[in-house]
Amino acid sequence: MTQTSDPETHGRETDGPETHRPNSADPGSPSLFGVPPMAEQERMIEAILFASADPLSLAQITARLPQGCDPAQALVHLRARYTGRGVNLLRVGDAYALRTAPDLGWLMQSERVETRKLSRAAIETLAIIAYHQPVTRAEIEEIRGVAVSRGTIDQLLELDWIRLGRRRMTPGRPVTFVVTEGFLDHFGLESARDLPGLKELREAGLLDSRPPPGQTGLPDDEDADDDARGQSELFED
Amino acid sequence: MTQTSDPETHGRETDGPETHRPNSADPGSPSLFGVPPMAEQERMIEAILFASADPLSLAQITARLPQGCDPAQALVHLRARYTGRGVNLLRVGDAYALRTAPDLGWLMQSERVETRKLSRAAIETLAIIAYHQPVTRAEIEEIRGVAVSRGTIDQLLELDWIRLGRRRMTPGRPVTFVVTEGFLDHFGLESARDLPGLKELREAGLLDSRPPPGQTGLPDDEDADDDARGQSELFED
Amino acid sequence: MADDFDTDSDISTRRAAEALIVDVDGFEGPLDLLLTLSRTQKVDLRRISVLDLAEQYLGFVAQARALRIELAADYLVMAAWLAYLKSRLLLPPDPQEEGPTGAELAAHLAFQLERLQAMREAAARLMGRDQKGRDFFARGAPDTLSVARKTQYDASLLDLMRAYARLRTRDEFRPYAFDRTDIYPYEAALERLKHLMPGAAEWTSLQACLPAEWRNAPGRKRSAIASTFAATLELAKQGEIELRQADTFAPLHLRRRPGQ
Repeated sequence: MTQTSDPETHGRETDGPETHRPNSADPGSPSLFGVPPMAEQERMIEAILFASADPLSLAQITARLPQGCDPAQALVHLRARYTGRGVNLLRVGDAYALRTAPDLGWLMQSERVETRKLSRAAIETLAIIAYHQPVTRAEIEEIRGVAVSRGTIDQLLELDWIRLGRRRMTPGRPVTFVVTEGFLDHFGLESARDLPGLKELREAGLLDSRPPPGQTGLPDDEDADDDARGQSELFED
Repeated sequence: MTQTSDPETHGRETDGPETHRPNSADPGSPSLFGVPPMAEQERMIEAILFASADPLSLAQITARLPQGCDPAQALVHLRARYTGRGVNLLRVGDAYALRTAPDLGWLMQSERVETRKLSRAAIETLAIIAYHQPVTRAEIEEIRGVAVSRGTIDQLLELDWIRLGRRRMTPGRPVTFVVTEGFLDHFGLESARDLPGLKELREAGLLDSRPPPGQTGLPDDEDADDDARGQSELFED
Repeated sequence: MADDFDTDSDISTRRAAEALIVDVDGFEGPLDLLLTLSRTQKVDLRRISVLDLAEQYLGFVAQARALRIELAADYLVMAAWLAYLKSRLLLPPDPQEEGPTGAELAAHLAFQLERLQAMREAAARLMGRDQKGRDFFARGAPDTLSVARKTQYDASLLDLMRAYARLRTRDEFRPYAFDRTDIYPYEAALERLKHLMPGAAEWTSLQACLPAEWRNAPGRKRSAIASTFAATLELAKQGEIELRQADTFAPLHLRRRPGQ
């Protein structure tokens, strides 16, 4: 019996010639199974290669399979099965991987996207617009307590998460901002009114109502009422 | 003339104005050319789904394919092709995904992700949302007979298993919760209709929103209608 | 009730009851407790005797009281409701009385229990399903062809809500910063009392111990009373002073501990 050299199997018993192989079919404990049929070995390797983040060497594949499997043979079958398909079985160095067929690479273009978190200024500005729309830039600045940079608004416009609303009929006729369909779509909302209110944020544990250290006491009931009023104002139409 | 497929050929010649569509079967070339044959569409979808870890909707798949493709049809073929294999094509809500066959999970020990253990409250809340959706926080509390603790909803939102639904048109206009595609994906469900035991529960009347006797029905009839619509939308047919 | 409990010959029943009480923290509210109690009836939830169940629950609450175990308010609310239900079930219906009958109320309770039980079973079945990342797996190496650099900005609804909550919390606490001028600190109260006490051989009212400038404006007075009261507790604990109160809500008096 040839022992496969396997870096990953330190703890595993080394298959003494006389022990535990005699087809003790015991469902549920895979390692004691008899050797699975070739078609099943092929399925197993297919699943392993699919789920693996990296190419796997023959030794690594062997280590994952029940003992007595013949992955080299199964890989030949698997390779044939994927020939001409949208995905191919490739050899990468001395490892194996399932990869998109090279002629279909152009289909994957939109996959290559780098996601980056919005800046704090942008997310806060967006939140204010969502909760207070239509809202002017001056109002946003008042709520945030700092100036809103042109770049932040531009970024949100570019993302198609906000757009210009109706001009305010006040001196200077400032433009207002509102959120877009694209915003609702991205955040999985049916409408901007479905955003949870302050009270709901608090109940969901998102709004930490502990005062900053050094101050004692929680807001009293009067305060909570106040909140509720603020909210209903916010959501009334 | 055989066209080599070349990812970089956006500016490629458009075979003259008269030859836009008429089945100039040309495998592997994007738009502007004839519709690829079904077998080729199947390859393309296979590659697209393979490259993505998340389920892709029919619309997303269509957007990546050359114009005129019929992904719905090709998906039927592809699904049949992967039946009984180590990797299966699953439907997840309106989307599709390739996933390893569940019976081979034991082979993937090293890919296994330890998920944070959910509390009993979180699991029950999740089940209530799944079976009763769209459901308000008050309704969840009514069913469990206990307040939903801070952080439970938060945790489920963070797992992307639930999201906000439409506000209920009742006094206070409470937000509702519904389950997400991520939930369906995680539990291998094609749709919320496939929740285990759903039919039995509904037939036993256990999913009805039955107001406590003495409270004169629901606050108003409009709401009752609204409710019924929500439920039937999801569970009928 | 406590006597009944003590003479109860059925030790296993008693043990079970005690276990329930000791575990009261383990229950997810009164409905959960009722569901657990209902299991002792060993019948289909649809045929459960709500009257028996109400008795069991009331017995449980009585035992908890006898053992001086504090029950959360919602357990007591449920007890009061079940006592009412029991009376409705036992007394002949009063034709004058409006509202649902005892039988209707009982039926609804049975429905709630059955629904909770059903949701529990549904939750167990759901968690028993094959799960992604445990029983089946997604592609391990997505985006194998990452070349292009189209930056996409992302933010989740949770990010958005947190951002808003952060802003609003900041606003909410702004007034509190102003309030701080009207807070009489506990440390100041303690200091003041320590100073006053050696002279207080006679019973003195707590009110009299407040600093003069804190006695008039209601807000300031409230703060001063709270801090001073906390300080008296601390001094009483240290054995420096004695406290006396004639009745619930009666004025509180303090004096230096004799011999100090």
